Amino acid sequence: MPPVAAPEAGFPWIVLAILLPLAGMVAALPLGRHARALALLLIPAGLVVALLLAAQVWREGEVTYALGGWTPPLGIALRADGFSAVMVVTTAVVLLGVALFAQSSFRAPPGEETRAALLFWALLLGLWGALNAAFLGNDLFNLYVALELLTLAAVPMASLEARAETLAAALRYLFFALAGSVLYLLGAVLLYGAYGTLDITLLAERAGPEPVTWAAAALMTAGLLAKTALFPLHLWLPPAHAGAPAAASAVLSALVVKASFFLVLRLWFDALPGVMTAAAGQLLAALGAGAILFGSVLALHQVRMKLLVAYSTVAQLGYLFLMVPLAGGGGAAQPWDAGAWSGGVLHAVSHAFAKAAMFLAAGLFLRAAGHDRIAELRGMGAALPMVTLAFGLAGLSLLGLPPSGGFIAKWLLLTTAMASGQWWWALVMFAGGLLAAGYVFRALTPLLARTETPVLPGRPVPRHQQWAVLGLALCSVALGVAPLMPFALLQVGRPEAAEEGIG
Amino acid sequence: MTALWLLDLCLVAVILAVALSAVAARDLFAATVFFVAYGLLIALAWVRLDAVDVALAEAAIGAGLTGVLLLGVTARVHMEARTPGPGRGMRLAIGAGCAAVSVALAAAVLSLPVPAPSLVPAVEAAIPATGLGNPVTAVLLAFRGYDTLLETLVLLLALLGVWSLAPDRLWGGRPGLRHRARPEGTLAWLGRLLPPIGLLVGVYVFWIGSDQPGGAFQAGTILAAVWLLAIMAGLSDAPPVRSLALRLVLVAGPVVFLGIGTAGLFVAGAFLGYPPAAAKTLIVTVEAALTLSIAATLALLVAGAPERAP
Amino acid sequence: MRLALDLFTILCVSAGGVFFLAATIGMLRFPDTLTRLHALTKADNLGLGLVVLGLLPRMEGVAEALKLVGIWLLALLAAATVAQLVARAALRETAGQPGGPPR
Amino acid sequence: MTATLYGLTGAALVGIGLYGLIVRRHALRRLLAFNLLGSGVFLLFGAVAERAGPGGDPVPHAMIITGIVVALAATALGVALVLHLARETGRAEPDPPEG
Repeated sequence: MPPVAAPEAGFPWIVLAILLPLAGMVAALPLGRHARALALLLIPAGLVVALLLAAQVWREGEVTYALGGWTPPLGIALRADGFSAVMVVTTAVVLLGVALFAQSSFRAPPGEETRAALLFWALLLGLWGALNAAFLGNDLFNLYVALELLTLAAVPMASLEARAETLAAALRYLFFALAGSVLYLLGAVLLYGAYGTLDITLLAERAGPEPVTWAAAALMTAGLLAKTALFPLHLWLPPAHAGAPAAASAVLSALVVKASFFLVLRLWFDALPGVMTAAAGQLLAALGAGAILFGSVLALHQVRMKLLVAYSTVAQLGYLFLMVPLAGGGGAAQPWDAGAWSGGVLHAVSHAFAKAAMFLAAGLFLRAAGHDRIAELRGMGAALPMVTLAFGLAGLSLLGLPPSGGFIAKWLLLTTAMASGQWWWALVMFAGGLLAAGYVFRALTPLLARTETPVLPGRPVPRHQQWAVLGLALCSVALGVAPLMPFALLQVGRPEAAEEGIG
Repeated sequence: MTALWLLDLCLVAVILAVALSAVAARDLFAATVFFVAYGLLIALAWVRLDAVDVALAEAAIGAGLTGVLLLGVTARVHMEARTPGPGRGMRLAIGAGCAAVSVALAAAVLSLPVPAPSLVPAVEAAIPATGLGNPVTAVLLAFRGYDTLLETLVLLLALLGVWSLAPDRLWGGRPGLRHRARPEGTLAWLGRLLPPIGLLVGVYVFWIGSDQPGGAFQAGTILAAVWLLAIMAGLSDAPPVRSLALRLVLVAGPVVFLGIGTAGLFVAGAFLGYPPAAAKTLIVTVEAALTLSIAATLALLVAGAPERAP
Repeated sequence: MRLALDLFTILCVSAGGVFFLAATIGMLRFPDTLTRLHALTKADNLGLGLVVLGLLPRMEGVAEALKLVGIWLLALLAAATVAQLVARAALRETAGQPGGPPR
Repeated sequence: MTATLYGLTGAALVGIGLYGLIVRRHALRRLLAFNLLGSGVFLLFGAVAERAGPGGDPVPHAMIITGIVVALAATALGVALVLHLARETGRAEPDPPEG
């Protein structure tokens, strides 16, 4: 039997979105000192590919692609729905900002190759490919390999400076990530044993609510939560994210943890929609609530700016899990599901921009002042007004103040919490917003303080780096001004449960 | 049947005992030795589960290379853990929790449906299109070739990660320490005698992989072991990481795989597809390049980060 | 003929098993590294050799049989080398101590 | 029958590996326990494959080989991290000293 030809669809942008970064990573090694140039060429090209893929999903609906022409369950399929397209585009935009920022910091002297300059760009390309593979994969085992690819790119990024504390942080990160992926794989094994396939679309048809499936879902969810650093499995995140070079922190905090969150949603809403119970959704949201409160309080207590930003990631990740019970995870379809879904995803995207901007800004303060102790950054705002503005705008989005992507996202989550009668999650969101205001203003106050003598940056901060930070912060705000397009795109490929009504 | 059943029971009992010893052993070296023994026993279990391909991979990679990695670092990291582990009560609680996980898994295993769903018919129907005789190779290189592509990139990224730990001033230099052995000594003698045999076995395992148990990963591991032996015997040295030739060897497998996969877009209508007439030739070409790259990558993963200035 | 071959296999493999057992006991009970090595290499090789010998008549062709003999030869080679290396390390470690060789 | 026996063994190995991963402090002991845990998962998968009948299902076999290689890659990175951590700090555990 000859292999079945791939369904006649448009141009396979979905393949190119994965192929481009991975081929770039492979080519970076022999290219050596030209790896930076290669990455700076590929990242804008990748953004174009991502936008074309999103346009394809927008026009034609869900895109699937059988790799090698072998259709599931024997072969592996790629699938892009609205959610994946949005994540792929977000990844490309954040990477563009980060690359613009890093092009001067990871640059070898002419004619030479240095360790950090080669490896940063090679790892960045690998990480990008792994993220796209995770967003576009439709096979649970293949997603395991993609997650491992992501881990092995992210861990060396965290220890790129190879100091004692970053080595320890990277090692701890590795242990959590490995334990997480083994648990995930164990769940996948059980699903294969019960249903004979790991294709998400086929599983959705075959899997029913039985003990084996519950065990598998519990194991896979636990594994993914360890990788997402959801409370109480968050211990590895702050030191790993705060210890990395600023450009790496931005990518780790903005994007890498979102991949495993994305897979939690894939698992609950796409692969096993009939399996999840309402109680499980409430439990997941309760952990999210714990993350919001605990992470925010810890962020309030941090002395160093990068750690404050890292703990705020722990808190903001919590919001993402509130959307699970609100968007109909483990229950009958409700009119407000679509609103909660859009709110959750919008939060993931706007947090990606805001957090990338904040980490890069923190990196610039660190560079200018030579340290990042918050209390001693007095007057930095006058020295670096653009960066401070960016930090403030990003903070606006974290707080959920209008106009910002974070505001729309939190507004949608709040209204659906009220509409669905789950008012307790609304309370958590109010408290989280107040605490976020606390830690953002705590970081901003010394920056904006007037000093007797004007503070001068110890080391000059290049203009283009300031623009990169401001650009990312503006993206997160802009999401609140023109949010209508992504809303409709997000609903492409949504299963019935979330398709009814617009919230 | 009963004799085999008895054999299975004994094997399982020994596997569990050795695994427990590896976790419970007081000192690191003993734990590592138990782990290597465990790997070999598990390889036997794979034979009993009709998975000879996996048995080869487990013996070569799981027991062999992982063992060498752990033993190598055990010799260089002498310190014991200083933070005390959890106390006795806590350990008991954790043990009970882990036992509960095992029991739940056992219940899940016992509740799996009969007859078991499987992809055996699908593989049998599709394998003629690949021209291969070994279904595992067909899955690895054709049906789920995308997994394998990502997996070779995982290996490459791991190597970059290991290299990233080198101090900046040593970047571009040679990994690991220079090994010396007395030229007339046993190790040097073995280092001269074994490589030709190992090379032969490696090529054989690669070649036979299209129709019988074997393939790129097993063969690559054997070749890596041969190279490592030559390095340890002082007959060869790890190449400097700035060497362009080395880097080209490292990426050869992924490049050929990506290249042929992309060509599939035009000649077979799908990325990573093969036109049936040329499928076997293309697959063997990909495998040959992968074997070379896997061998180099695995050997360098064991050799470690650059430690000698260029 | 068939019965004689079966008997041969059973005898050889059992004898090999006895040697393996003896070697294991020797390794556990002997007092120092060198005597343990003695137990391991001598008895191990002989044990594996007997198992291989016993299985030879059951092989399907000359090539298969040669592969089996090849395995035994490789095991011999590895065991001999490792024994050499371990013995040298043991000698170096005990050098100068009471009961050890002179430094 | 054989499949069930090895499946149960895999389940037990998962418990053993998990215990080692949580309880042990030395990073190398944890890496070792991670490998035991992974191997238990693979054995469970092998048992699932064997349930398909004599010869077994080749799809899980291929996935297990992939898993073994990925585990080795992760172990190699872990070993390198431990080696450099030990060199920098004289400690072979990632957790900060207590107190």
